[in-house]
Amino acid sequence: MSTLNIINKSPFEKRTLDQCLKRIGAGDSVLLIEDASISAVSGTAFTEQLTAAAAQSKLYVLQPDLQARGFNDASLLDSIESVDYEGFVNLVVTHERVHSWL
Amino acid sequence: MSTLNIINKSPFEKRTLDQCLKRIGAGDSVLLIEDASISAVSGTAFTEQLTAAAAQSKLYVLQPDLQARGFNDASLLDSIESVDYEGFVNLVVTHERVHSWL
Amino acid sequence: MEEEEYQGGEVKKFLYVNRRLPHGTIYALESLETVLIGAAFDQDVSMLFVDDGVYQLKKEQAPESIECKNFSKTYRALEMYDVEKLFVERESLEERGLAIDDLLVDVELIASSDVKALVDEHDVILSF
Amino acid sequence: MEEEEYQGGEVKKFLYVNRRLPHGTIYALESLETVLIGAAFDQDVSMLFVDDGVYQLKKEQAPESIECKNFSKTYRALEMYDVEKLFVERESLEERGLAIDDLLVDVELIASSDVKALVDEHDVILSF
Amino acid sequence: MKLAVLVNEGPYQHQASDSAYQFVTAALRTGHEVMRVFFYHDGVNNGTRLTTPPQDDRHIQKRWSALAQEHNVDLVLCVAACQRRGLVDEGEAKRNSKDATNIAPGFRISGLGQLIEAGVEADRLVTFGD
Amino acid sequence: MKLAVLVNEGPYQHQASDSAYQFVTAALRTGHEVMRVFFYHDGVNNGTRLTTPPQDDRHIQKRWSALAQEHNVDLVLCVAACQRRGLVDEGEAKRNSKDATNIAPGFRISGLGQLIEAGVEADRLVTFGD
Repeated sequence: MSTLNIINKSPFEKRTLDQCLKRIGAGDSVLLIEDASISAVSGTAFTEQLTAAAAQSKLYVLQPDLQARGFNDASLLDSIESVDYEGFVNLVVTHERVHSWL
Repeated sequence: MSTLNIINKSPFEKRTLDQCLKRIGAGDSVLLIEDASISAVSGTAFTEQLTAAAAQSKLYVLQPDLQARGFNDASLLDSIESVDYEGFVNLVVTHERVHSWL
Repeated sequence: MEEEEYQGGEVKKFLYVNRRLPHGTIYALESLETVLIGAAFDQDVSMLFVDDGVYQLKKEQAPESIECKNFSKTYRALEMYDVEKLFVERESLEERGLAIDDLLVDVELIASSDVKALVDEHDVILSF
Repeated sequence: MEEEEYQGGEVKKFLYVNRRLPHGTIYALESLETVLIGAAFDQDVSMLFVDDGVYQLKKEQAPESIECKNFSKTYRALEMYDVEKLFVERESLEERGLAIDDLLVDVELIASSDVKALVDEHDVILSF
Repeated sequence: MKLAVLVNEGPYQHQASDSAYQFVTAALRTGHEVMRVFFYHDGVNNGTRLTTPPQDDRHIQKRWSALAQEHNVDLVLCVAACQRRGLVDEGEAKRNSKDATNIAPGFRISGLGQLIEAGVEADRLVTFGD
Repeated sequence: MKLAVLVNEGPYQHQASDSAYQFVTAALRTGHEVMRVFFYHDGVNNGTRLTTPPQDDRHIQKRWSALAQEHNVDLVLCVAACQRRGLVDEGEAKRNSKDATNIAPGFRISGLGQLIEAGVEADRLVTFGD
């Protein structure tokens, strides 16, 4: 796999999600952590954009961050895979490089 | 005058400008400081939105912040008034309350 | 805290505007600490939850998963401190796919177009 | 700084991604300090300016107006440190009403659609 | 008019402390009273005397300390925020068994009540943050 | 695999330091090496021993110090960032004439070169920030 892109801010607050998605491509993955985790919940204003993005890149969400904010795996978009911290480490290891979009 | 609203983040980075503008009205003013100062420059993707907002509220920009970032009063939208720190103090004093949109 | 007393007698109307998610930053938690002190000082305290601030009131928060404090139950205790005016913006909930049943406490729903009137009623606006 | 030496011999390709305005936060300044050290360590260093990062290269910055350091001239000195690969995204300039003539230094313009290929060429991505 | 200021971010990382300082000096210049600057959240980090910024840069802490001395501006660090971030005066060192202090001259550590009081007593409260 | 981590924000204010800590412990649990955690920008504030967080909350600094001791993780604070924010060890106190130190056990202050070295020597560098 190519690049693991990490996003940590809510798309309602910052434009990071847009800015990342438009600059990545085949083989790239996106991991949603911290405040960005809520964008993985279905039924928000960003559901359509994330569903479209999932057709191109693999999307992951950090489950402990989601749980902290009151959501569980049942609330997730089908196209997003939930990982724990060990899964996070595994994503880092299996991609060639990590790009944190700060 | 009613409320002095202060915005300090770039509209390209955060959605604060949108979030503020849709919730204020007659008698309210907006002061653009720090990284928000660049939204007062004409010819950006936010020019139209700010021009429309200026029809409803009085818009100000903190000149020293604009100058720090390489712009001068000649780059400003016509509908935005430039103030220095003493002008900032005067805006605080002449409005009933201050709302910093953090 | 014994030093936390105010004898001034004057009462102002404070509006706490909460616009951020809990846990990603400390603002929600430290804002709540301010609200409690403000109430203890017998000030007139209202809270407004807009934008990502509505997530602060989401049920079933479990920040034990990230070894952080679960302060969400404090919102339930606000009533005991006479902080009874919690306003939530309807549009902020809707954009996030949330409904009033998802929230921990009873709140008053207001429209985006009512926010200005609420702000105008207050003397001091604190937004963290 | 005498401790700043690296004898490892290995060379990696570092890409510094600059996405924020200067002066509002320290990231632009402290990122530049890292770039200079990276170059001193004989690493292969490129810089990419996208989104608000393009403002870092704006001519005529005068942060003396806010009593801050004018570090923008350091971008001009990068060449002396063999940091010669400065990439700027065309779309980021356009959205902000900026043109290449507004920039302090010579840069290579790239399209938004070329960013991925640039990232893919590098081993380490640092974005502050 | 009587003004109060709230600073929510530490020195150098964000412009908040710079903006607050420029605002306060402009207010004093134009004849207003600044009854208090309250430092909350990371803002308490403005009150450490242990910084050594580059010589060609502004010294944010010293600038605040000078303001306290010359214009009698009350600089208050929130005690709860100080405990989370490691800002310590003599009293806090004793209370929490710390072996050092780092508070700078002109600053004092007190409760959040000082912020509420500032909100009540000042005609306007202006917040600077991230 | 050999990993390195960069932390750009201080404790409590942002989740960055928490996320980094959870990531590092998960990496160690799954058999990876964490050769260094580099603290830059406000991240250096993680390295003060003067914090007293509420008793029912996590103690971020102590958690890092324990990790250094138990797993030999190298915790490095950037010297230039420390000088701007007031993080001081014995050497810095002497060099800059400071009357106190505040660095916590297990942390050391060094140059930005340590970050570049981590980028070169680690197989992956992961950044946590604001």
